[in-house]
Amino acid sequence: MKHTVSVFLLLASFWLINSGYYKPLLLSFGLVSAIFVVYLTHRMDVVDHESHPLHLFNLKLPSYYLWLVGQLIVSNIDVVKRVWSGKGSISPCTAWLPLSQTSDIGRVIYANSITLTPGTVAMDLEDDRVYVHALSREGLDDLRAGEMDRRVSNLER
Amino acid sequence: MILTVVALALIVVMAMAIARAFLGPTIYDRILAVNLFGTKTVLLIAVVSYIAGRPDFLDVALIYALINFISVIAVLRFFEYGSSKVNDKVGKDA
Amino acid sequence: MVRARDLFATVMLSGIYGLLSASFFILMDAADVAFTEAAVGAGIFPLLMLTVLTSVGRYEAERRRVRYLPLFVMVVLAGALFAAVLQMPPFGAVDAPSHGHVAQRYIQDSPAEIGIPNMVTSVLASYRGFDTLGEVVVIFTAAVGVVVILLGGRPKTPQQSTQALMAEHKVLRVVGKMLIPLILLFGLYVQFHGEYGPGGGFQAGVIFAVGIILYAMLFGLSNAQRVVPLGVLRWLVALGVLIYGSVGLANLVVGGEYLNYSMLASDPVTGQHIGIILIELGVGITVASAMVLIFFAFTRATRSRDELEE
Amino acid sequence: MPELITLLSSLCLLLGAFLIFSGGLGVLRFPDFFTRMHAAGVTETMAVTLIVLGLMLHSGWGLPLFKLLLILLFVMITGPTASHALAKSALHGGLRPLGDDSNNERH
Repeated sequence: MKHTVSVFLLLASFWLINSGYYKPLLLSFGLVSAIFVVYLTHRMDVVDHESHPLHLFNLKLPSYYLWLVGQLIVSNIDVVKRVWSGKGSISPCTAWLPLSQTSDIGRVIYANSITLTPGTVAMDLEDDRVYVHALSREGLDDLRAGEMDRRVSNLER
Repeated sequence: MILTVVALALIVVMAMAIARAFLGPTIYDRILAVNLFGTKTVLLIAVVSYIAGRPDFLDVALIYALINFISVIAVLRFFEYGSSKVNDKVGKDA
Repeated sequence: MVRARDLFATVMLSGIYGLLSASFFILMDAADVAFTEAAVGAGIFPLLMLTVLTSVGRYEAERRRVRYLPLFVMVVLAGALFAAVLQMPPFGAVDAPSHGHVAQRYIQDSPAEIGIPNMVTSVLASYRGFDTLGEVVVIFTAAVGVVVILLGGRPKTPQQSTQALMAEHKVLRVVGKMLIPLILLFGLYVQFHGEYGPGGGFQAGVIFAVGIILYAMLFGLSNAQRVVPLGVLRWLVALGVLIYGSVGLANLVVGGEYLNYSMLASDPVTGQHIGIILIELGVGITVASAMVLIFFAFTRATRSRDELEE
Repeated sequence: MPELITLLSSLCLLLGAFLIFSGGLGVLRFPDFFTRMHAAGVTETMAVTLIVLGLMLHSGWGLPLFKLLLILLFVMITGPTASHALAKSALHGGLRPLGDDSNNERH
């Protein structure tokens, strides 16, 4: 039920942001559309704790994203340096890394965070490990140290 | 002025993406190139909408972001459907 | 070009071409056309082509000799087209034929006659409503053709293999679940804002269909068919055309001309407004259901062929 | 104050343009598909953020601001997802990355 409410609120705000015309006619079209989409997505069975991870919305989330933005800046600078200094500066490598998340949504956030930071890409995701390709050995070692993994797991609690 | 510089940079990168799409060598390089081309188109449209002073173009940019993602998924599904008959040359070259 | 034998590369290049031409349209200030190109040229066209490729195979049949007649025809045609381009008036010329004909009248009178901000929609949905009806009928006919050819015979039992495949793909599953509602709503948003910004029934239908097609790709055809059954789709394809046509008939009944909506309400502008919303809805319904139907039909055809070979 | 915002916006846009160009260069220069993917990643994260941020500062308060934000969010969610799907598909399609040292424990 709370996921239905959340998807409806999300759709409603999406409409209001996009529309910009706040006349009764269009607002009622918006309402009808949102209700129709909620109905359809319920038939599709895509509204649940995975698509609307309300349980993850707490104070830790903003701090995680802030930390991630910091990582993004650092890794972007690193990769750009390697682009300009040529092939000699990269040492591509791969490894299976363990992960400690307990739910699929946590694993997905972890995998996407890995891919989002340039220099590392999650190539495969299983229940207890993730296969990572890194542009340089240092990048892989950073990830192996496990800070990102810890922080994502921390979100689940 | 600055917007024009950004638009030019985007066009150059789009040309680079097309070069990669032609060079390959694997089919995945080409898909990557098309994806890159798509995201740069999204940005180009957003930038152009400000150069032209038409913020309603942003809807088109949003559509592109969407279409681009779905195209990549569709292409990948194509390989999964296509089993051995279709998949024969993957990895070597296309 | 040698690579052109790889039909898959051809489809991807056509996708790039779609993106590129939409950028041109944006530069030419034609937001509506760019929107259509984005949704159709770069979106649904490569998508449907890919599903076709799954059933016809990826490589063109080997052909030894060059065919001279088609080559000759192509060269002559291209030459003629280039000659025609050279004859065209310069871009933005005031005396260009396209500016002298009815465009002037549309630009001057449509705010008073139709009263909606997006003039392109006024022209497409009202002034030239009959042409648009024709286009919708074309799409309807295409859907009917595909249904007759590919969906004939009794329904096959759906396979489960794709679902298993996607259940493993955690990232796509979770992100897909998040995005699908937004894509569907965005389609409806485009549908109802065709009068204000770029968009309208055609683009909205395609976007909505793309949302459902994404669902079908991620969660399997059988699940998608459970959500939107084929029977319902067949009805919807016809319903859209029916809505469009009956709006025209309603005009006749209240004493107006076919597809001239002014008589639908006491105030002509309100009448036009109602008419345009209704026919756009008809267009949207037909386009969306036709696209989904065609996608389902092709995917099912591929499946049953695979089953036969196994 | 408006000058400061203009300056910031220009800075973001120029930096973004530089990053985009670097990413494009990387896609051309790097030796194999998987390394090229990292270069493409540069253009899809920081560069997109900077350019959209620059446009947001340029546009000022209003509806387009939110639309830009939506575009940014959308790209940030779909970008890594598409990259991951592509990498996974390449891996399962039999493409081996350079420096693959995981002893091929895959089945």
